[in-house]
This record gives sequence, structure tokens and C-alpha cells, in this order.
Amino acid sequence: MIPTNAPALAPLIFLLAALIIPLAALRIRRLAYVLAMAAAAAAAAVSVGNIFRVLESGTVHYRFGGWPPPLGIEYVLDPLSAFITAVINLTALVVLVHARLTVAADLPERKHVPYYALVMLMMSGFNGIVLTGDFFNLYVFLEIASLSLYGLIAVGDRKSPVAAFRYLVIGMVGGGFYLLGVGFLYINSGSLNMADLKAILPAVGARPEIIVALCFMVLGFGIKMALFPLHGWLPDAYTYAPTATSSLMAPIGTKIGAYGLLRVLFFVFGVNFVTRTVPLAQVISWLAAAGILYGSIMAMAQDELKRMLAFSSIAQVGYIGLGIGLANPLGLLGAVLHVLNHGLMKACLFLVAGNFRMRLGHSRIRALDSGARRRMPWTSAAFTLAALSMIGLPPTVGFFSKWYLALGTIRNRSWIFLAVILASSLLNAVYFFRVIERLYLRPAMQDNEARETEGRSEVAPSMLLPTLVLALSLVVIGLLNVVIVKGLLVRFLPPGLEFAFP
Amino acid sequence: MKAANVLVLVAFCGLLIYAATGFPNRGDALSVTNRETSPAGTPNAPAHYIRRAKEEAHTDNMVTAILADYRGYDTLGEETVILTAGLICYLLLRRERSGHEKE
Amino acid sequence: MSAPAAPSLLPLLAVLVSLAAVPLILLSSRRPRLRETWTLAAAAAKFGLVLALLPGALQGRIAVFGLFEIVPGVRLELRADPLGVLFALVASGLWILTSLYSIGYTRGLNEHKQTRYFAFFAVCLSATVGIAFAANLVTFILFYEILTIATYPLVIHKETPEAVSAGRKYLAFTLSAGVLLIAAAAWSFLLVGDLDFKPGGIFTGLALAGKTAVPLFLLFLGGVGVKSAVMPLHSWLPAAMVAPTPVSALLHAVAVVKAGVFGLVRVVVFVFGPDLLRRFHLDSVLIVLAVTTILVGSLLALRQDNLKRRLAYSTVSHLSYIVLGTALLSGPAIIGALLHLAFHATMKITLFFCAGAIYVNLHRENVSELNGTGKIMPWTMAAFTLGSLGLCGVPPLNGFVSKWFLGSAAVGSGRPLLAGVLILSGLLNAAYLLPIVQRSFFRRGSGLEGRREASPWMVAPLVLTAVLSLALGLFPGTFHQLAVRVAAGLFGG
Amino acid sequence: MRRNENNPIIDLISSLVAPFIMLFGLYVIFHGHYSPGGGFQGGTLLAASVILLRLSLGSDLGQGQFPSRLGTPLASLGVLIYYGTGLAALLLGGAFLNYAFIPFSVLTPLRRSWGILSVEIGVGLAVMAVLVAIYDDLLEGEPDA
Amino acid sequence: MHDFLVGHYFYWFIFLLMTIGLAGIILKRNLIKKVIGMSILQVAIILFFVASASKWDATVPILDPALGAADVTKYINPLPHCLMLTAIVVGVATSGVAFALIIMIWRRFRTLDENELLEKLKNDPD
Repeated sequence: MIPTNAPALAPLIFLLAALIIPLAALRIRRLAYVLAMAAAAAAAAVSVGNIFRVLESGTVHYRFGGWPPPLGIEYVLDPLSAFITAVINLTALVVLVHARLTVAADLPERKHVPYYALVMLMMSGFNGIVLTGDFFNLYVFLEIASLSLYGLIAVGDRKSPVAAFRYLVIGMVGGGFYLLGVGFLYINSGSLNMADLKAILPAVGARPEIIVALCFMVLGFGIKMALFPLHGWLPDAYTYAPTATSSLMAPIGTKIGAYGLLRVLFFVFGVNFVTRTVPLAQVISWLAAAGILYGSIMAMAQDELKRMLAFSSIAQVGYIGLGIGLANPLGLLGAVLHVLNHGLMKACLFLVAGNFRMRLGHSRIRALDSGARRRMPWTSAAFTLAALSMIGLPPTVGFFSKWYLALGTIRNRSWIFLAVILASSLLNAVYFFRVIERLYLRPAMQDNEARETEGRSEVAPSMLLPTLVLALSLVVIGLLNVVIVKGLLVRFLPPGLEFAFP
Repeated sequence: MKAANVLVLVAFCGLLIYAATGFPNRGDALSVTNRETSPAGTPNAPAHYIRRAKEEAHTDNMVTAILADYRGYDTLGEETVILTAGLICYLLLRRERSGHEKE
Repeated sequence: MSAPAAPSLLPLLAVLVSLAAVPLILLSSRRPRLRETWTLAAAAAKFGLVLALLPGALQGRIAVFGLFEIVPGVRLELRADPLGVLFALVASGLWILTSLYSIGYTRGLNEHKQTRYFAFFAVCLSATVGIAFAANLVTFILFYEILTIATYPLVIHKETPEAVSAGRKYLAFTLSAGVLLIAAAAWSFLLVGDLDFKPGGIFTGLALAGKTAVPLFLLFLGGVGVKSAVMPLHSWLPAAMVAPTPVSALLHAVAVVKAGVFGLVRVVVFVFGPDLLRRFHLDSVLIVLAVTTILVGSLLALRQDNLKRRLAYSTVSHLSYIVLGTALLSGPAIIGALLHLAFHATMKITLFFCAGAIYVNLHRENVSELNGTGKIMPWTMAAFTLGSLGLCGVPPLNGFVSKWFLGSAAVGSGRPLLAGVLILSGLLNAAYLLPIVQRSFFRRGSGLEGRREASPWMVAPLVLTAVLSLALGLFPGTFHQLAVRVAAGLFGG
Repeated sequence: MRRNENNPIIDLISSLVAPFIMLFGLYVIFHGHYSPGGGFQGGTLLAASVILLRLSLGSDLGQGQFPSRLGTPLASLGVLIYYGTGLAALLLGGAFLNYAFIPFSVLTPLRRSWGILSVEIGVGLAVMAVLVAIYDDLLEGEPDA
Repeated sequence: MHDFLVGHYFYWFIFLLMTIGLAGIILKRNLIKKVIGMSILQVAIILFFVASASKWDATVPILDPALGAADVTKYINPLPHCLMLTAIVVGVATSGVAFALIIMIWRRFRTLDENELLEKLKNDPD
């Protein structure tokens, strides 16, 4: 039974947890976290298993209610979706381990139950988005994920409701645009199923409503992935959200939008349509390049660590967008690999920010100094490693993203983008070494001096361990990148973009 | 700023109208969505629903049949969405039912 | 011609041994003696391993160790060819002396954070030997970047604002160089599909157009030119002199800058290949750069009062000797360049050691304060004299040997003017080094009452290096053979 | 919702109408197979009747009819009914939500229609509970305004 | 042209509605009005789908024994209706959450005007 239903299990597990938590935790609130962890672990296991399933038996289709598409809704488990689900579920698992104490610190206990339920709903939504092969079903799960995200953000600092509201308005517009796009797509093709549409669209041709539909869908996903200049919601949301939320959505949230973009552009409309018929890919890559520079430059000006990371996320999403916009195999590989890499890096960095908040009570860059480091040596070390990876030094993952993307840009002979990528890694160096210098070279200030007498006071193991695991994975995954790319990712490349390495 | 916003609106409207030039007339019983098969020859779902809903799901109301059976998974998602809304309101606004806050 | 490759673990061990010392050093942070023992042991072991590779390299058996694929199509691979062994020999050999010296130095000043200091020192050495043995561009970049980062903590070791800003400058230059190098490597990968260093270049076979080759070469030049301090890109080196003297000595006379020059050699003759350079007259570009650097560097050195800065500028100019030798693209020139790569190291490290000894002993770092120091620190200043004479190219010191080869190669390649440049810069060397000797021995100093020679921990190494310079001048055999091997591999005898 | 004064007419009418609305809601749910309607519409009507009483008699009296704290649990219970139906199909060897595998009856079409019904009940319950819960929570936002 | 205008007249109204909704979201400074704009946009989209489902002289998609199931043109397209039921619920949920947030914002900052809010945020120490 498990094997046949494996494609659908991940979102269903999360959903089940979300349904049981409010019931089971009526009396015993501690159950909420236990159930959440269990679900996350199970989902992670399933999605990792799915990778191997895909490797041996190729793409798997799962028909809900037993109805064949286009009648019913189907899930499609291909190398790409298997990879992405595995990434987001594993990340979520690690972050959830870390989340227990931060949630306990940020929220009153009675709020834990709905909080974890919403986390589960969000994860279920993300998984659904990635796996589904039906455009309207994607919309529904997109809304599940976004809605629960609004809620998860709004329980943060004093200002968080405003951030959440802004995100809600923008996100709702994004969702509406996407739905409108689906409608325009439907009205002259008569299908909602991706594979079906892939077959139909060539017969329909580049009719105006199809083109507009594509534009609206790209707009919708662009908003969800915070593609410059649609990023307005992101910085506040990341900054004011509670630690657990920001460290969940920073590595996962925006990537889902990127994934949707990838699906629509290359797996439904096809390369020729989005590069020649409508030169949308080029537009995306230019926007992404602008976003890379904008995000990196803005990040330098920030004082709050989480805010700096938020802007660097905009830049990093730009990497992904650029890889997609290049519309060549190496670019796509770089983009998809960067989904994993950036997920790990950002998760690690946000956990570090969380650790600082936990121990120092703040994560303001100006207030960091060697005193803070002496108190939290491991956290600081993890931060340094992640920072080096963001800068893109071998053998950390950052270098390899940069490598593939550089290959992609050179393959397209688009030197400007190459320059942008290289420049941005230098900008990263600027704003990350700003922090590292403070952590390692700046003599401790008075108040920290006083606290130093306590000596080392590192965060609890359940928070430290995930941080270190992620930091370590930055190197391990980096060295394994060939296995991932050659073993799995090259198989997802859409028709027209196949590629084989020498 | 204001001007930019208005520009966005105009662009939006323009896109919509441009798209409309490709629409079939409203109510055209022979438009793509209402045909038996899609342009690529794949079967069109609605036709199937109308024809077979009764015998396949023993339900006269095709919308119900689609909602709860053919595309039942969407509806599960829909329920999840509204449950999400409920949970969010609970998370954000609900306070302990303890005296001092109630007047 | 490609020498027969023999799979062997030695190169990997040679790289890892000092890395393995790092955790030990960190663990023994509370016990200085143990920590220093680890450092010395690692240094000795490293040198031994490299020595073990020497005979094979001399006989043309090349030890190779290939690991997994690091990026698709390129393996993480170590390859101890003669060129690599030569560089590794210099670096690891001098590390032993530097470690001894560092012990004296750090104790003399009872430096803070010595654990961090020794740990990163060890990392740097691993990276350097890794660079020496890298078999392809990606492996090279990997170690190159590690070296960049591992040097940073040493540059800012003093943690003074000055040191921090110097560190920033250093990072700004080297990291930019790194990204240029990555871009260049990626581009060549797309052109060739394989990045293994090959004698005569990897682009043989496909006829590169000028609009590809020239920008590609410029990217490469920017990538390796920074560390090798070619003129417009040199200014980080004098700034980095705020580092503790042993760091300046090893990293800015041997490891880092030599890694840059070494990279340049790799790029010029193992990636691009002489033919390509000649076809697009890129060699002339290099030569012009080198000549300007040699002369301007020496002139700038004249104007420095701070001893270490003066030595730094002299390093800048001497590095370009090697660049020049490489750019001449002929067997003798390469031999000269490689010999200078080895010999300049011994001489320059001697000078830095002396500067450090003076600083620790007398807390003086300006040339103008050195009057009379020769009387109280005879050993040190004697060694300093030897080193200076060597840099000026006075026989029988080793500086003369390398310069001789370079000069004859210049004449041989029909560019006698360059020989003139060499002689001129030799005079300039004399002009900015010998006055120091003269001051220290033949002028009467003040405030030196009761001062004595520096601690044996420091004097011994610097005397050793000085003697080494002399010895290598008399018997340059081993290095010469290695260099000849390389040249033979490149230009066929 | 604070009640300023008691208006008997409102109280009387609303308490008279509410049961019929509820009845109609149930009808809409259960007759969804044959006429316009279904779980969502019916659930909304049920919620309307509950909220009507809350509006007229005040939340505190309304508690007796439908306690606020039950809102979220009932909602998740409703969705759980839906989910359970699907899960049952999955456990009985079919795909998720494939009612044909649930032995409500012998004939596949009947099984499906029964499946639809159980699903609709879940939907109705969930929608009613959530709408009432949202109403209550939004009210709770008010007092200290 | 005339045929085009008349045949699409319903879409013109919908597009107008959409633009109004978007205008409400973008131009209005009051958060409540923004939410109203959102709902208008939502409804317009729903109307669009429903409109696309219509067929002249066809009946509601409920099997009528008199008509039978053979002739597809006799019933309007049921699919969009079912989709829009879902969309409606999503809309309801979204506005519910929006109002919850608005209540929180009001509680904390005592204003619903965007400009004032930004002012208060700027002066507000975390």
C-alpha cells in the first residue's frame, strides 16, 4: 500500500497531523510538538524514499479517486518534484527540531497547538504545490500554504501583523493573478491538467489569451518567490516573524514560487514558447539580475541580522530566477541545485540568528562582538561557515551553485549576468565579513564583559545540533554535488534542454 | 508614485482586453471548453461529467459529483483552507476564557 | 610529452598532514609546548613526505592521487609533477624553519591567540602544498581559495584597526581574484570540457579566436596576478605587512605570493600553452607588465623607511622576475624562473627573519633606526648581508644563479634589453638593501646599550636560511634538475 | 457583541427563524445529490442560524447552543471525516478518495454516492464550525478596543 | 467588431470589476478598503469563470430526466462552477484572516490608515 500511494503520502501525512493536533492536543498540549515532529520525520522519510523510487521506476502518476486525468486530479512524481519535496521536508525536519525552544520562548503555551497545526498545514501546502499535476489543485494548495504562512508570521514581534497583512494583500493579488491565468488558459484549451495542457498548447498556438495567461501565472509565482521588483512583502515578513517561522519560510517559502515558475515555463509552455514566441525568460533573467544586485546592496545597509538575511534572500532568489531565465540546461541545474544549497545556507543562518536572540536577546549586528562569540563559539562558527558558503568559497555548496550558474551564463554568452553573479558574491563577502569581523575582532562591550564572567553559555543542544548539522551539510553536500546533479537532476531537464556532461 | 499605480492599473486592464480578443463569445455552445474533445484530441472533462456523472456516481447534481468525487481532492483542499482560516483566527485572537478579559 | 603516472597516496598525505595537525593544535591550546611540538612534528612530516616524492619527480615518475569528481567532468586530483614538487619542497622546507622562528617570535612578544596563529598557519601550508600538487584548475581553485581564507586570520592577527583594514584590503583583492579565476575556469571548461593541466596547454586542438582567447587570458591573469602582485594589483602586499613577521616571512615571501606566481606558471604554460600566447602576443603583454613591476617595485622600495614595507616592495619586484621568466616561453627562461621561485624564497625569508628579530629584540622597524645594530646583533645582520647580496645577484649566492639563467635566456630569446633590465634592477636592489647593511655595521647607533643578540630560537633559523642561500648558490643541483625536468616537459629539452 | 437593550421582537423572531434555517441547512446538505446544494452551502446556512442567535441573544446565551471552544475541534473533526473517507479508501486498497473501494454498498455508483454524502457531511460540519469560530474570535478581538 | 463587443459584453463588466478591485488594493490607504478591494477582485475572477461556463439555452448542470444526459449542449459546463465553489471558500478564508490581522493591528497601533501606520512603525522601537 505504501509503495502505490507513496507519491501522495507526504502532503497527506502533514495534513493528517494538522487535523489531529487540534483534537489530540485539547487536553495535553505537549502532544502538539510530538505529533508535528512525528509527521515531519515520516514525511521526510517518505520523500527520501520517493527519490529512489523515481530513480528506479521513472516518473510516477497518482490518480486521486482513481479518476484518470483530465477527469480527476493527479500527482506527478518526477525527478524534479521528488528532489524538491525531499529538500523541503528534510529542511523542515531539522528546523522543527530547533523550533521547540524558540516557539516556547516566543509564544504563550496555549498558542502552541494552533501554531504547530498551521506549520503542518503550511508544509502540506508546499508539498502539494510541488507534487500536483493539476493547475487548479496547485492554486488550492498555494492558498493553504500562503494562508497558514500569514498566520505564522503574524504571531511574531509587535509589528508582525502589519508585515503579515502586507504579505496577505500582495499574496492574495498574486494568487488571484495565478487563478486568472489558469482561467485564461482554460477558456481556450479546456483542460487544467499540466501534462494535458502540454499536449494541447501547441495545437492552440500563441493566442493572445494564452500569452496573457502565461504573463499572469509568472506574475503570480513571481510574487510568491519575491522576484524583484515583486519582493516588497519579504523583508518585513522575515524580520518580524517569530524565529521558527522565519527559519521555516526563508529556506522553503520562496523556493516554491521558483519551482512553480520552472514548472509552468518549461514543463507546460515549453522552451521555445517562453524564449522565442514570448521572450519572457529573458525578462525574468534581467529582473533576477537586478534583484541580485538590489538585494545584496540593501543587505549591506541593514543593522538587524534577520533583515540582512532577508535582503540576501532576495538576492539569492535572484540566482534561482537567473538560472531559470537563462533557459539552458546548465542554468536550470544551477537554479535547482541552488534551491537545495540556499535552503541549507539560509536555514543555518536563520537558526544562528535564532540562537543569538535566544541567548543575547537580540540579533542586531551593531551589538554583536567577540563577547557574544566567546559565549556562543559554536553558533559563531556555524555562522562563519554559512557565510563563507554564501560568499561561494569552495568546497562549500555556495561555490557549486556559482559554478553551474557561471557555466550557464557563459553558455548563453551573457557576460553581464556572469559579471552580476561574480559581483554579487563579492558583495556577499562585504556584508557577511562585516558581521564576522564584529564577532571575532571587536573587543567585547561593557555589558557583555559583565556577562562574560559567566563564561561560555551556548544554546541548548536541541538548538545547537540542528545549526551544526546544517553547517556541516554545507560542506558535505558541496562535495556530493556531482552525485546529486549527475545522478538525479540531469534527469529532470525538460524536453528541448537535455544535456550530458563530458 | 500615484502615477505608477495608475500605470499598473492601465497595464492590467490592457492585458485583460488584449486577452479578451482571443475569447470565444460568451455562451457559445461550440467553444473549445464545450466541445467533446480538446484541440489536441484529448477528451474534454466536462462532456464526460455531463454524460456519465449519473451512472458513475449515482448523483444527478453534476457539480456535486465533480466537487466531491471527480475532483474531490480539491474540495479536501478547500476544507483545509477554511480550517486554516479558523486556526489562524484562533491563534491570533482567541484568549483564555478567564474572567478578567471578559466584561 | 607526458611522464608515466604512478598512483600513490603520498601527495594526499603531504597535503593532509598539516591539516591533521590543526585539531591537535586546537586541543592543546592550553599547553604551548605541546602545541609547538605538534607544529614542528607536522612540518617535519610534511617535508619528509615531499622529499619522498622528490626522487620520483626527478626520474619523471609522477605520483598521482585522484579522488571523486568535484564538479561534473572534473576530478579532485593531486599530481606531483616536477613543478609541483619543486614548489612543495620550498614551501614545506621553509615551514620547518619558520615554525622554529615563530616559536621564538611569539614567545619573544608573548603574542596573544597563539593557538589560532599556529592552527591557521598549518591550514595555509596544507593549502599551499595542495596548490602545488593540484592536477587541474578546479582543484587548484579549491586550494587557492582555502589559502585566501586561511591567510586572513594571520593578516589581521594583531587585531589593531590598521590590521583589520589591511585584512579588508587583502580580502577585497584576493576574493575578486578568486571569482575571476572561477569565471575563467568555467569558461575554459565549456570550451574544452576538461581542465587537467597539460604541458603545452589544454586548448591545443581547438583554434581559439582572438576575441575568446584574449579576454580569457585576461581573466586568468586577473585571477593569479593578484597573489603574484603584478603591478597594478600589488598594493595589498605592502599593506599586509602589518601581519606578524613570521607570517610575512612565510606567506608573503613564500606561500601566498609564490602560490600566485606558481599559478601564473600553471596558467601560462599548462593551460594556455606557449603557442596560444605567442599567437596573440600575450607573452609581450606579460613581459611589459613584469618589467614595469620589476623597476617600479624597486623604485618604490627605495622610498620606504619601514623595513618590512621595503622588503615587501622588493618582493613585488622579485616576483616579477619569475613572471618575466615565464613570459619568455623558453626552456632556459623557465628554468631561471623556477630557480628564482625557489631561491628568492630562501633569501627573502632570511631578510624577513632578520627584520623580525630586530623588531622583537629592539622594537625597531624603520631603516633609519638601524644604525649600529650590526655590532650587537652580528649573526642577524651577517645573515641579512648575505640575503641582501643574494638578492642583488652577487655570486656565489643563489640569487646569482637564477638571475644568470634569466639573463642568458633573455639574451637567447633575442631580447637583450631584458637582460639590461635585470642588471638595472640588480643595482636598484643594491641601492635599497646595502644601505641597511652599511648603517648597521658602519654607523654608530644610539640607545643600544645592554642589548644583545636575539634569542637562539630566532637566530638559528635565520642563519640557517642564509647558509641555505649560500649552499644553494654553490650546489643548485636538485632544484636545477627539477627545473630542467619541467622545461624538458614543456619545451622538449 | 455587547447588547445595549433587550428587544423582545428581535429575540422572538430570531429564535423562531433559527431552527428553520438550521433545518434548511441540513436539507441542503443531504439533498445536494439531487438539487443545487451541498456541504458548503448547507454548512453556511447552519452557521448562519447559530450566528443569528448569537447576534440576537448575545454570545453568552449563544454558548449554550454552540460553545465557542468547540469551534476548532469540530472544524478539524469535520475535515477529518472527509480525510477519513479518503483514507479508508486508501487503506482498503484504492487510491486516496476512491470511494469505489469503500463497502457502503455493493454497486460502485452507490458506493460513490454514499462516499459523496459522507464527504459532504464532513464539509458541512467543518464549514459551520469554522464560520462560527471565526465569528467568535473576531468578537473576542473587540472588548479591549 | 460589433459581434466582438456584444459577444463579450459580459467580460467587459468583469474586467471593469477586476480593475476596480485592483485599484482598491493599490490606491486606497485604509486597510479595510484594501480588503474590500481584494474581495471585489476575488468575486470578479469567480464571475469570470462562471461566465466562461455558460451556454445559450442550456440548463443548470443537474440531470433532468426530460433532457437526458446524451446531449452535452443541453447543460452548462459544470466544471468551472465546482472550481469556483472552492475559490469562494478561499476568498472567505482570506478575508477572514485579513480581518483578524486588521483587528490585531488596530489593537496595537490604534489606526487603520496606511500612512499613519507607517509613521507609527517608523517611530516605534521594537
